Amino acid sequence: MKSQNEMSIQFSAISENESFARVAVAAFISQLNPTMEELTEVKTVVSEAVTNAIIHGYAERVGDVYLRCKIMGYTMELIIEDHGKGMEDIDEARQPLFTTRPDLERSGMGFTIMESFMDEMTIESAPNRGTLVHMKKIIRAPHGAARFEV
Amino acid sequence: MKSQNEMSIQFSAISENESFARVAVAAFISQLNPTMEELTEVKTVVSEAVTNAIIHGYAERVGDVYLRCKIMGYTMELIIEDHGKGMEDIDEARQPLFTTRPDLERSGMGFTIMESFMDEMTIESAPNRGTLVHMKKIIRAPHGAARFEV
Amino acid sequence: MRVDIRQTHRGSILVAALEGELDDHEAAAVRDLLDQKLLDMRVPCLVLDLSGVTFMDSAGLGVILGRYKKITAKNGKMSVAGVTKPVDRLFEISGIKKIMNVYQTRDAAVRALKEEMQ
Amino acid sequence: MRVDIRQTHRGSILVAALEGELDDHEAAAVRDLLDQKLLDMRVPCLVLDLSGVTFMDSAGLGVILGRYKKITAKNGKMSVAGVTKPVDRLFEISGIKKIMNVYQTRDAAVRALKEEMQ
Ligand SMILES: Nc1ncnc2c1ncn2[C@@H]1O[C@H](COP(=O)(O)OP(=O)(O)O)[C@@H](O)[C@H]1O
Ligand SMILES: Nc1ncnc2c1ncn2[C@@H]1O[C@H](COP(=O)(O)OP(=O)(O)O)[C@@H](O)[C@H]1O
Repeated sequence: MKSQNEMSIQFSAISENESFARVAVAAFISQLNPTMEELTEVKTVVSEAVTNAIIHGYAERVGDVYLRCKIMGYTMELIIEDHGKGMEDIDEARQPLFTTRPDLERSGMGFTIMESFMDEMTIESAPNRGTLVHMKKIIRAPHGAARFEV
Repeated sequence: MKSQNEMSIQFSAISENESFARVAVAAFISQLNPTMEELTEVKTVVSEAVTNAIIHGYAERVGDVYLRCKIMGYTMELIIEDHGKGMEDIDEARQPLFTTRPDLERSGMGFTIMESFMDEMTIESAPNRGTLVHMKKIIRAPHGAARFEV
Repeated sequence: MRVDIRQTHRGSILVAALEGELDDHEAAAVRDLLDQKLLDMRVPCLVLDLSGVTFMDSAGLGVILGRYKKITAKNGKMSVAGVTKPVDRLFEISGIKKIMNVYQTRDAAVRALKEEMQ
Repeated sequence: MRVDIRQTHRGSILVAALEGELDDHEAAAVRDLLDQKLLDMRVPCLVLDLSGVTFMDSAGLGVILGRYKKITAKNGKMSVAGVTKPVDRLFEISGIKKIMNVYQTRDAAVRALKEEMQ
């Protein structure tokens, strides 16, 4: 059992920070020894949720994105939160292909991708209060070591 | 002139997070297009200050490290803070080769490296209150672009 | 993100190779560049080579689907080549393969388009 | 961090090649591994090959200086090889080159140590 570890990041809601957020989370969970595939899944999920906070949550205002990541054993927990415009209907938003921004060529696949790449996903949201996406994923440690890995 | 951008990270004071912290800062400042040398300098400096917070600041207690990074134009500002044991004599601590932990084979070169890799460094510290290292560096944007860089 | 653009088959096919990370931050610029090049073509015809894409999320799906809609609206053709494993997973989830031809290599995609155009 | 360890010159010289990031988190394990190997040698003799080190900070300087002190205290010899540009800058700042021999390659370091031992 790995020990517990925690981090939280707060950053300006600008698109330059989408890659920053996914690299930071990838670096943080690298202590769990994820496979390349798991790493890609987590980076994609971070990218989806952070992008949503920036383009939907803070579409008409400036603000910060809040990201928390916790490692407990081989489970990682990820929370991505904004204090932006929120949603009326969460169930509708979760539908594949549903998007309120076809003008931005959004594909409406964000939540569907988050759900299929993570083991658990819950969404909390209220109009003008913001949105919080809470996800969990078990990272399987690959077996077999090399030389003197110290 | 690049626009302003800001982030802050809080993380458990454990040595696993030393590499996380330097990768996160490197990813954040990559929007300034630093040279490889500048990137190495910044990663080294983050590593020094975060390691100090972990092994000196929180030598005998658990706690969190606080890191802030701000980009203003081509200047980056970096603040690394702990709420740990602090220092009595900052001037002494800044001396090359000075270390209170020769038992851990510390080289006493941390502050000297931070000072020579950054353009500015100030230290605030008080016994049992913690330590804050504040640094600044101008990142020069390399010239010349390639193909359709969009 | 880099976009390497070539025309082939006497200028009738545009081949665009994307290199780097295709996310929301990059999407608008890639979209604008491709649209500008496609505007010059009477019958737009595009092969998108994704073999150099090191990261892609749903914003990339948006760019691909967006071009597909614009091109087919003008009776043009579009296909995708060089799909890496991570991109393929997004394609599976989104069902993009049901509407668009996907080829292993850029050359195979260009060859197939040429045949269709004859 | 990986440590690739070999013995040469009839076991009288230990050659340790470090690969990866040498920071505080890795330092203790590297130190313990090297010390354990050096313990078996009557006159400890070490060549540290740093060409595979992708990142190093002052904790790495501590590991190097620590081994140097232990080895010279037992009348042994130690040198460093494969110093990349970033590591070289740390060496300059810390003045390590004034006390330790630094060689371009592992082979050059081994050759020099052999000659000294004759
Ligand atoms: N953080 C958020 N704040 C406000 N609305 C959001 C947020 N995230 C998602 N939404 C809403 O949910 C819809 C579906 O999201 P998603 O599945 O990620 O697709 P897309 O981002 O492509 O529209 C969005 O179009 C938007 O209306
Ligand atoms: N965050 C901190 N909290 C408490 N003491 C510190 C902190 N950072 C540095 N120090 C003190 O300053 C000394 C010199 O620091 P430094 O130059 O980084 O060398 P080293 O870490 O190798 O000892 C340390 O040995 C320690 O006593």
